[in-house]
Amino acid sequence: MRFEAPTTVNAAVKLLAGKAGVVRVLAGGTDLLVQMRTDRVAPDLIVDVKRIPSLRTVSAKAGAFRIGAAVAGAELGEHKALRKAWPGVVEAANLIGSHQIQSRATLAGNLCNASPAADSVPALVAAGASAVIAGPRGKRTVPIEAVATGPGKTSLKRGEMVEAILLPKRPPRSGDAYLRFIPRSEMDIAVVGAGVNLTLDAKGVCTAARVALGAVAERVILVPDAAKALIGTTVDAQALERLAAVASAACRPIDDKRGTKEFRIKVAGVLARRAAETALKRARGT
Amino acid sequence: MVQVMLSGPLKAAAGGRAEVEVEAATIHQLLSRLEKDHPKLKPLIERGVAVAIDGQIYRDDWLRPIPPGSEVVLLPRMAGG
Amino acid sequence: MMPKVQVSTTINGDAVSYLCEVDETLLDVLRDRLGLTGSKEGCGTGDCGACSVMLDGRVVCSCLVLGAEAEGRDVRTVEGIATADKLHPLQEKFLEFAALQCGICTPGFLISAKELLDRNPNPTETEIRFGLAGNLCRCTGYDKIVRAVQAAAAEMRKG
Amino acid sequence: MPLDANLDPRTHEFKVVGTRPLRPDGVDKVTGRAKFGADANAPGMLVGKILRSPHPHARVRSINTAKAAKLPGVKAIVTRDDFPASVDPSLRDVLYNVMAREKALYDGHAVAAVAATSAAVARKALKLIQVDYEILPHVTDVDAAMKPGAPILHKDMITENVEPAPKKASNIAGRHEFGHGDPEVGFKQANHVVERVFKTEATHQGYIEPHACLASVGTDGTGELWVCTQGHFMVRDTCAALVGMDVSKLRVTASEIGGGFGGKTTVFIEPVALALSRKAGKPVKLVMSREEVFRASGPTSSTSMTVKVGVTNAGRITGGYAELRFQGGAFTGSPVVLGAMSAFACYDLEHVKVVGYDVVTNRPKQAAYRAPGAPMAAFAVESVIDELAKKIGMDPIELRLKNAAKEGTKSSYGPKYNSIGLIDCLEAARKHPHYSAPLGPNQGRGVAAGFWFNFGGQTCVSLNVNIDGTVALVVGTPDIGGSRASMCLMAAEELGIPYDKVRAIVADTSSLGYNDISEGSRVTFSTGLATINAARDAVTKLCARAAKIWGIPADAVVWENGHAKPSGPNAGNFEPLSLEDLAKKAAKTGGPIAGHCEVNADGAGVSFAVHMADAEVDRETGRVQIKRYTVVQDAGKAIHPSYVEGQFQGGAAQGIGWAINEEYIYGKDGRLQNPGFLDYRIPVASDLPMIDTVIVEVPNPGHPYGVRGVGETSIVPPLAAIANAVSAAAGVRMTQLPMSAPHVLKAMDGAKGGGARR
Repeated sequence: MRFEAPTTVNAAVKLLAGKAGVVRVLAGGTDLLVQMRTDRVAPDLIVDVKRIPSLRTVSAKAGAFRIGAAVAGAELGEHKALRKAWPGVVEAANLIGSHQIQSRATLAGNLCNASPAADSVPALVAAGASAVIAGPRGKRTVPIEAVATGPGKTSLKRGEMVEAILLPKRPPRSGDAYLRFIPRSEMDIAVVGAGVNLTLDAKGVCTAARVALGAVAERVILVPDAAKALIGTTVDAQALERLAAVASAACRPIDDKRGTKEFRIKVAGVLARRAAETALKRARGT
Repeated sequence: MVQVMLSGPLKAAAGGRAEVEVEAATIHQLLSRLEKDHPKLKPLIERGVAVAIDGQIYRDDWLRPIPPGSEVVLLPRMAGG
Repeated sequence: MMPKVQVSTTINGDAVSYLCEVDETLLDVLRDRLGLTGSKEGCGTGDCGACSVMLDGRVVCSCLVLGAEAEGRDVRTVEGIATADKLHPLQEKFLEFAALQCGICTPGFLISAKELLDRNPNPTETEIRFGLAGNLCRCTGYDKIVRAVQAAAAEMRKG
Repeated sequence: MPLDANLDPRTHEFKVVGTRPLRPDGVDKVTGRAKFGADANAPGMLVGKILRSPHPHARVRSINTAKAAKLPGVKAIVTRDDFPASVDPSLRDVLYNVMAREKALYDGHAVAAVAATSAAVARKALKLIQVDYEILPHVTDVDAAMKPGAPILHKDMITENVEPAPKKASNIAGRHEFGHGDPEVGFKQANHVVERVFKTEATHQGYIEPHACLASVGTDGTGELWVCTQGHFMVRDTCAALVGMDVSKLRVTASEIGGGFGGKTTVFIEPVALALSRKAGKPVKLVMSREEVFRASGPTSSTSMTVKVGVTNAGRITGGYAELRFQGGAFTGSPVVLGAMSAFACYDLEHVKVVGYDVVTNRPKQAAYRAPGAPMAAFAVESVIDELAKKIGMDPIELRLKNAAKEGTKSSYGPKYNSIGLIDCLEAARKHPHYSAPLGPNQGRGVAAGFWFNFGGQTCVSLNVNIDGTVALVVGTPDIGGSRASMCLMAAEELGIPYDKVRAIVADTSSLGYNDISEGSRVTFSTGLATINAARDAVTKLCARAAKIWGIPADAVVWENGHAKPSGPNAGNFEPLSLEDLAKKAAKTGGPIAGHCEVNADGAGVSFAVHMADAEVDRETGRVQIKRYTVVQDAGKAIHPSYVEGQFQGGAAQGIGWAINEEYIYGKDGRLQNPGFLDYRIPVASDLPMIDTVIVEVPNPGHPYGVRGVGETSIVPPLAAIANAVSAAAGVRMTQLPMSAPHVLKAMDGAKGGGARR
């Protein structure tokens, strides 16, 4: 087993694409170290990307944001402009684990761990965020929903790593929110998660929306029909009930130790509705 | 003579009798008499029992005197957490 | 035999160098190589907070940090909270309020509470409870811990 | 003062008892200096690791350790063959739980262990041990295990206490019946009879410190063991028997203990560490991972219970019946007997009967958990009492007061009660502002009472007077919640010196006589009693020294406020001698001065508690939150009130976790699915409100200061109090624990569909 801490993306990509057998990127390490301890992975090479300066910063340009892949949740929470523009994304990121975890865990890590229950992913998908992926053949930018393909599986090829997460510029009168259900008040994995992002016109009619659900399928799902339930409405009670029904209908969950199918389907609708209500408040600036 | 109330498994071992009489001035005498009179009680007593005298539970106190006319109950041995 | 990693770091203000295995956690290094057993392992998976330490000014679970990652960093443990002749107000209030019974979770709570008060000198009860949610205590029901943190915060605001 | 003198705590003016000084071990515990189980090291120490069965039920055909033994760095490997073929019957199950024999009986059952030069080598070695398993059908549910045709764990298990004895083996170890009168007669006198079936899942004590020990056995066969345990004398005697050593050759030191709650009252890894160390000829440190703690140390029982209670419209409970079915894991000994004895202990009943079944399943052997068996039984009984109160439109505390056990009541487990405090607790609860506070929307309030026996046991204490008049107090019961502080308070009280002049330590097994385990809420009661008597013994000797110095008879000297004084004018006129004066002169007046007490402390007083909980239910998700909680409990006499409150609050918090989120989840494959703190959800700080406490003091006649144990009773009422609160808030009677969101949501939806209303 080898440990490397390169200082440039190119050096990191070289190591990742190299001959070493099992290679893992170490960002926050909050998933990797647990997997190592529980014998789920035994890397031959660990590449710590936290010493790459460009991965450690959040930058804003013309209202859009670039979040380095090694920026920790706590740092996102402390970024005022980001919190103001994308409160749903930041609150989702900040829901991941305790303060201890927040000091380490990253959006990119949450994304690449590819858990269907990842808290930040539904919020990012709803936000229309994308991931910048660096690899031996250069860089490519893909929508967030195209990264995870199934539990623990991603579309990243050998030698590739997520370098940054991009969040687009917000139109006026936009708001987003993320809600999850957990049995405790903290320290749990989402049993169901719902992210909603919407934009209103001057009359308060919803002109654009994205709704994403977590922990109700093999990966986080974008639910266009749920968005349709909001678009063209003032997001009134009727639209919200329709949203809830469509969201529930879109679920294809499993029974597991954290919850039943029945429970997840019902609660997915409830959370989608409640998240939409919060997003609406934020869009109205109330 | 001491009236001994039997409870739980001890009652079953004494052929379902809820109350027996023995001549005993101490817990030790009580237990040895019971073992003699009711052989099926012997293994249970060896595994451990408690004796309540006037509501006070004694787990291991052979020499504890049994005041005449006191209420005596034989219980399974108990332990807490 | 795995090649060991050579690490130079700062622990409780002192320069420290050590060799460790690649897969060895900072917690293992602190406890088994440096004799700093104040940080405890309750789970090894970041769920209990008993191993909490400060890493470059942020509270982390040292069981989720590799020893190799500490190169050039600043690590603070429970052993570094008190000065030679004086306990930290949090330590004093934990004792005064009987905020510990068995005491195994106490080092982690002290680290988290200290970080919480550094960030927020005047937290509400709710902020304290969520701020300490990463630290499990099975003995106290948290009541006396929360009160001790509130009292220490008041004391520290007096300065 | 005579050794058996009892002070009336209601009239006696205590000087230090009842104050709240800092604990003697406090500074070490806030600075990281305190040494717990895993904090000790030894020169040349090896790391031990245990191989555990992945199968819930399998015959172990063979274990091949050849490959592992060849791995460089491996110094010793032990299997079942390294332990005695036969031991005392009372220890057989303990031995077979420590290391599987013919069969692995649960997921996590130890089958082999290695000691190696590093953790990495030890882990690698475990992978090289080849175990040939013959997989057998398994059963983990208590009701399923009782059914005919269930997989049988022990072919020689014939149900005890059944006449005539069954011919066939089963998973039912024993049947246990308690009570008096005839419930059927009682039910005929009732206006309302409610019968319900309840289920609870297994929960773990959840101590934050995993089991850990450091064993060192020399070539001369003498051994030392450093271990976190509630009873190091028990560890010494048990290990000596299991590994075949003389008790005199094994010295056990109790480390600081990071929580136990009953779970550290037996041995798991200690005999294995000793066997490894003996074989390797080197010290071996063995520490369980959190996963091992959940899979292989003792949770408490999961249960299935039927309860039937009758009441008149006037609120008289006419009869109570309960059938309790507890599975205690792979071996005999679920706490069903204690559950059966305590189920109706709060009530004065003419007709009461409880039948308990002790059942084995393919789960880890249960270990004691705070008031073993009582919380589940109380959950079932107190839920039905609550339902009956609603049926007859009576306040639930009023109904309990009308039927409460009091001095002279014949208890449901046999004996008559002497002085007890249930009525005092009920009255205090009814008076508490919490009881009349308004509730918010979707909130409900629940009340429940609880009972626990409390125990005493063998105890030995030495009290040494130092040359400067300070006192070294030597006890043998591990301090699991601040007991050293309470012992110092009681010694200071008797000696009439300041608290900080007394220092208490927990001695190792070679430095003090035998002490029973710190269990059964016994420490403040029995070690306290022994401490008081040791202090009084020292006082007698101090007075004798003063008498010698003054040349007057010993009985002409009295002890007051830390001084020896002539008993009166005709005893002579001498300046009082302080403890310090006498200590300084000790060498010249007859040598060291020490007080001792060796006692088998019986007469612990039973205790009662009444809890109140406000629960809020999210009607759309079923999520339950506890908004307010109050504990009222009889402590007899609170020695250090802060740590009494701490026991009240800690028990309540564990009960809240048990009621709402904690559960052992087994898959169809019989494997534990949640062996970690992520999915075994003990309450975190943000889950709980402040927990209000009321200390009631009804003295225990069995203790010089009136002390009753307080450690366990506090976990008895919460399950029921919270179930009653949630049932009120959800509008449907909750009969299954934990009341996790999916259960509550399902129950509410069922109720909408015309299901049982509360």
